[in-house]
Amino acid sequence: MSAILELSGLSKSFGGLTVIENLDLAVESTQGGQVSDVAIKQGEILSVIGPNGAGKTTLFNLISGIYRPDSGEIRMDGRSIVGRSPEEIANLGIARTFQTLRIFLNMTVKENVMAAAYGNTKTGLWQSIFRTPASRREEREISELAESKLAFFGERLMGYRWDQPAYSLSYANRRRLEIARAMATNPRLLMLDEPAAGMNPAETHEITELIGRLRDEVGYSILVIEHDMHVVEGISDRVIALDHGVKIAEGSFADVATDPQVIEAYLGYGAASKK
Amino acid sequence: MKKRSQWPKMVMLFVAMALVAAACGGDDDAGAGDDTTTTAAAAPAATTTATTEAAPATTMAPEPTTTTEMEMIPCVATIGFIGPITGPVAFIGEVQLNWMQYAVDVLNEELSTEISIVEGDNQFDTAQSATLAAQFVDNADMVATVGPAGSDNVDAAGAVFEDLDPDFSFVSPSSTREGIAATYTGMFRTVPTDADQGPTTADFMIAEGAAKVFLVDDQSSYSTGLSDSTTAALEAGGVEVITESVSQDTTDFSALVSTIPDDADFVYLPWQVAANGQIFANQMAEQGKTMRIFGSDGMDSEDFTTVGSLVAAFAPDIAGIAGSADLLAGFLAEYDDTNTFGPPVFAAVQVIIEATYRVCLTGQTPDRASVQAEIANTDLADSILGSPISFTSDGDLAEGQFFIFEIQEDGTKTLVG
Amino acid sequence: MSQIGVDQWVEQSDERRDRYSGWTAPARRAFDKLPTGWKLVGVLGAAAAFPLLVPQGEIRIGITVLLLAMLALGLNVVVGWAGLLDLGFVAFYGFGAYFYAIVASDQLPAHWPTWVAIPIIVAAAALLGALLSLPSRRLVGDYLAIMTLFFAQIFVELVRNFERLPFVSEDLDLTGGPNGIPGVEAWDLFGFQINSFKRHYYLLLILLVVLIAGLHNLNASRTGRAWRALREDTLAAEHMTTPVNKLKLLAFVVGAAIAGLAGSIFAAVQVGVFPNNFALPFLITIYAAVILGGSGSIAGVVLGAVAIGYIPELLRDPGKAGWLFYIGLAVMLVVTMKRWQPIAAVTIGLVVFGFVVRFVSSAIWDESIMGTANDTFISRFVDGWVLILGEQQDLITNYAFVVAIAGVLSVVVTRGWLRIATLIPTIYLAILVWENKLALQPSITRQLLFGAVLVVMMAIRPQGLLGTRRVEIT
Amino acid sequence: MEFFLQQTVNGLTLGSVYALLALGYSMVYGILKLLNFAHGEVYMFGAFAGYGVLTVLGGSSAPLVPIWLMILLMFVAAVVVSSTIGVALERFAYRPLRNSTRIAPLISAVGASFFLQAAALLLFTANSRSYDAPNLIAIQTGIPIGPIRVWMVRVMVIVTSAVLMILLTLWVNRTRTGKAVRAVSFDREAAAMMGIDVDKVIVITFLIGSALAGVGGVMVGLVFGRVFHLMGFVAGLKAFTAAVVGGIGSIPGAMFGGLLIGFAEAYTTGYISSTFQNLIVFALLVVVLLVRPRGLFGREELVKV
Repeated sequence: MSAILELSGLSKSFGGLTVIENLDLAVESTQGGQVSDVAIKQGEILSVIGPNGAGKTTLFNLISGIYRPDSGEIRMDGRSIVGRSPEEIANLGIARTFQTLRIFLNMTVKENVMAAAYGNTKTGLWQSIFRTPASRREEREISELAESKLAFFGERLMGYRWDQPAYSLSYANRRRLEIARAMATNPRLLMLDEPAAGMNPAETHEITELIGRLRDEVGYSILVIEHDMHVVEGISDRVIALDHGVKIAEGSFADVATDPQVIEAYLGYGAASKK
Repeated sequence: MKKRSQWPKMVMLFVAMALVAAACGGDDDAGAGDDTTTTAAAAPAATTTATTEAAPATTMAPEPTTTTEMEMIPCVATIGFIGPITGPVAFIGEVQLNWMQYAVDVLNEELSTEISIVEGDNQFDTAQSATLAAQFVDNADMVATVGPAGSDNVDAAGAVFEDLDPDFSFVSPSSTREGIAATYTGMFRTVPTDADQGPTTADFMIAEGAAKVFLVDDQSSYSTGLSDSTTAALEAGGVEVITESVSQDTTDFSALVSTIPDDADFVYLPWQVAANGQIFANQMAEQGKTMRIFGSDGMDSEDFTTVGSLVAAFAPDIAGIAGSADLLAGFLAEYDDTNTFGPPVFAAVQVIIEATYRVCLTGQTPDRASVQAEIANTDLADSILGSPISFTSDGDLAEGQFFIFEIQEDGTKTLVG
Repeated sequence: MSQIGVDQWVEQSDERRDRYSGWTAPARRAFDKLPTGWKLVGVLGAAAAFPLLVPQGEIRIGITVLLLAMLALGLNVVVGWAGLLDLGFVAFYGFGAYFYAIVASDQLPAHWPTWVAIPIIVAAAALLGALLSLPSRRLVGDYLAIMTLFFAQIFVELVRNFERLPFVSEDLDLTGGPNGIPGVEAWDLFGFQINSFKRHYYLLLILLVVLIAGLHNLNASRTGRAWRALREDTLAAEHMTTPVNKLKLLAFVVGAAIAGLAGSIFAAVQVGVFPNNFALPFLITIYAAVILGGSGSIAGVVLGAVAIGYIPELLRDPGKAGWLFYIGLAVMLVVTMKRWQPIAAVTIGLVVFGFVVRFVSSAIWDESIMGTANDTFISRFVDGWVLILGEQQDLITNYAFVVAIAGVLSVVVTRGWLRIATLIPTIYLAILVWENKLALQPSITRQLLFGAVLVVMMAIRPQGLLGTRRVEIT
Repeated sequence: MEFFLQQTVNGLTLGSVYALLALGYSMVYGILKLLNFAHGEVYMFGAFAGYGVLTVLGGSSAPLVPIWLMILLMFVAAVVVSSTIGVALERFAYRPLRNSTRIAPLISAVGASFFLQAAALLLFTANSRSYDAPNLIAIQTGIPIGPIRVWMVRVMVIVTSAVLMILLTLWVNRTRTGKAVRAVSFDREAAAMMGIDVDKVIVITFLIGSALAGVGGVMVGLVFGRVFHLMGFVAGLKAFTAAVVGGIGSIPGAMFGGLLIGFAEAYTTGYISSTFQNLIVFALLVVVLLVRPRGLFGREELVKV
């Protein structure tokens, strides 16, 4: 396995407040590098946990290009992506969802997904205006792509829902739609920011399974921020824990979850010893 | 909840109904036998209401043309009005429309004609002038129109008249650009041009010994035309001219006033909005600038009262001429105030109605071609403007003359040149 | 922000058509069932037949409406689709118009043939649009709006004072200053002169149909989707592989090209261009068409253009304005009372009230009935129980006007008996003001009613006539 | 030096008026994210209200009451009329559109503008009215500043607007209602959940913004003198510009934006060119915006991702 994404010495501060400090991190994938000793072609699921304000979302924003790191390096397939725009980074194969849910509310469900295919299509303005055969063909492909991505979520986003405005979706379906939309950019690394936030237990269970399927069936490498420890436990290949922008633990879920520093970070000073 | 969902729908319904009904509603008022032009035909009935009766007891005949003993068929026609009744220079359109109503009332009574008005508000917008021109041409009852005000609006409306019906006459009471009347067959005007005013103004200043003149135009078509002709005449006379310009929207001139050099002899303001001129004068006083202000005919208004200032006017003194004074008094008895833009409207209406009347006298029903021919033949020995009115072949006033007044302590104006 | 649950929506989707109520419901249902093709044919047929049925003045209004529709479509690309608040739009229109006027009049010794001029004008306008899109890289929302507004204002200042610019020689009066450029030549398409109202109308109609088809395709394409994504959430769109700056540029370019084309036609229609044609009031008109019609909807903005272009002309005629006024009153009555018994009661009460007022008033001051009623159809019914003032008309009606407006507004907010109590004197006063004041000043009343219609229509349908409801996160 | 001082006074007067108007604009924007394009008409009616009081009390040449009382009454009348119209606008033109898109109320505002302009034409006719302030407060009265003398009316305008701005700042920062206004402008839904009566806060904002516009109207009437039905259009545009350039929604931004434009106009006319005053001022403001894309005092909006 090789690293699809590597962060080294990454730091970011806002107005003197350090949010990410000297962070190293790697997300493994078989797709970018050589495959010799791994039989199944798949990425890994790396979960980032940590209390509120630990810098998890900032980490995502740094990777996806919203912020520029103060120092350190972000490499994808070994090449630096620091300073690139979110659009370029997305085109390189990193897609993300948002904690605050940023779907295109007044577009239909299907259009939401189709819109994400922009970077992988090429019909020009004039071709669109005159609806040339090539443009129609491509439009059909985009449509099929969107349908297939939506189909991934079973009946949830199928049929009549395609033509509904996205604002009419329930909260859980909006989260699903956001994932479908990210998938349509044809990524290799998927970054999910709290995919289970605000979901009921049944839905949470469903999303846990789904994330696993994304790795197993589609082969994405997945970086996920999650608060729900059941989800983290259920899906993670590896877990890292952040606190105040510093990586305090890394390893399997079991290792990290029992790490005294992590428990302290969540529950406060001295909590670990009481356990 | 139910109330909320109900009423919007019903109101929407109303708007729809109202628009539909309004679209067909006009027919109810439509005059006789004019099916093609509901819009225009419906108008006269409503616009002339209550004014015919309200005609003042005026005694003065503007120009007793011919004896009218013989029993005549009623001389019926419609004349239009295009002017800025609303919009940025509504003060022009309002006074013009009032004078129009007044003139029609007076002349109808005088000549026993039955002339009615269709008013068209162009908001000082050339596009609307063009639309109105087309609508007026459609109105078969209309023989001619007064207006539009402003040379750019004349251009816009003139192009339409020229295209659709060159026989349609339009007599502008306030378009002063040189040469414009020659461009359009149907155009006449009852005001002299910039070519008349500019040199008169410049000559006066030169005679007063001016060496340096501070000139501010207001970036309107009217103002820049005057500015150009005056500047040319002043410079020819060896006067130094400092040209500045402000937009007509401006109402604070203090920064500009500060830049007036102390050795300037005159501040020349060829402005349409006399009230702005008054602000300018106040701000000059505030900053201790004592040079005399010279206003163009647009400043000849009750809004501009700075003592010692000079204004140009196209009439020697309306209030001083017996007949004109009566008309003016009659007007003021009915309407509150007037300004320089008013009397030329009376003259324009008079030109049209008398032309129509002369057509009627021949036993013909007045139509556009005959009215135009008669307008071209206009030969009023005297007019409200205090001077004879006849037109050149272009449609310009044959004798355009300007007079210069000084504003006195008591608000009156004295002829000084 | 309202959220509708999933199942609820499904339920609604089944009965959306049945939601129509009232007596227009069958017609609306039938219209919905009509295939889109037939609807288009119907509308297009009506539009094509229009100039054959009406006199020149109406065709001229039709031209204005079509031009406005074209501009609204262009603005809709920028505002309705890409969500960029572009207040400089009218400058592209002006640019096209002035460009055409300069090369097709005596301003320059050279007169360009139309088929050369038009493509160059459209391309130049597009280039200018690209230029204006540059600040949109850094500025968003209202900051972009003000920047583009400066552009619009600078354009007008420039054409008005071009000759005086320090680096321009005095003889090169390209724009004609405040006088504008009169005498612009007609389009000449390979010998075919577009020189009458009818020809202009059909030229515009054809261009508009082509434009609508093109924009319709564009809207359904990846570019259209990307624009809408950009409007909805620029950041998310950027993360979904959308090149935001390129698309903003594209939106400005398309909008500007359309406006430039419209401008070059306008210059020919008006046979001249004047600086005030491109000042802010006209920008407001275009915006009104887009928003009133339904920002984002092609059919909507065209309908909006028809409404905004035609209503003021409708109101020009005092007879029609009168009908609008009285029907408005009637509807206010119907809407507030709902059932026919109270409506009848209020109507009778109104007339009784009128007679009482008239009786009392004439006893106190006989001038209050000395005026002459207007000579319109409705006025005949009103004469006799509404005061028609002979003297002091201005002063009294001024107060009545203010009180009547306050009355109408309070009818909207009050309920129950209080409402009925306010309704009768309010309607009475409104009629009094109309007959004594508004009907006598049709031009001012026209503006008054137009303003009121805009407010009422927006209050009823905030999303615009054919717009779809939108949620917006602030 | 004299010239510079004179232009500074000119710019300060103009800027003070712009700032007052911009404040109302910016407050409403801050709270509703709404461009209140009818604000200029509110200001116009304020000016007419002042004129009405002046006329009823004998006019400027023969005032029936002491001059200070006259001016006070004019301000009071303007505040009453303007704030009534402002609140009515909110209730009838804007509130029905509270939950629609941001650009929809623009057209309501435009409609309301047309209506109010036409109403002014009907009520007051198209004639310009003049306060004729030099008759009320002689043009010779004034405070000498170095080589120049500043007319009392100008002094009053500058001082009054400065005082009002200080009061407004204190009100917004110190009082309970002021804090509620800030809370609502920061996050309307959250404020509502905290028990703030949002409707009431919005009404108060319109009330205060419109009252300031009314005061501005009377000031303009006094210092410049021309009152007419369309005076609100250009003034509203300037206020909008000042508010945005200052950083829309920001109270100090509106003040400085207004002053910036006032000074820019005065100095441009004084030192460069009157003809190209607008062009140069626009160019300057373009530069300001390019350097500070969120206006002088606008805060960088936090991106919530």
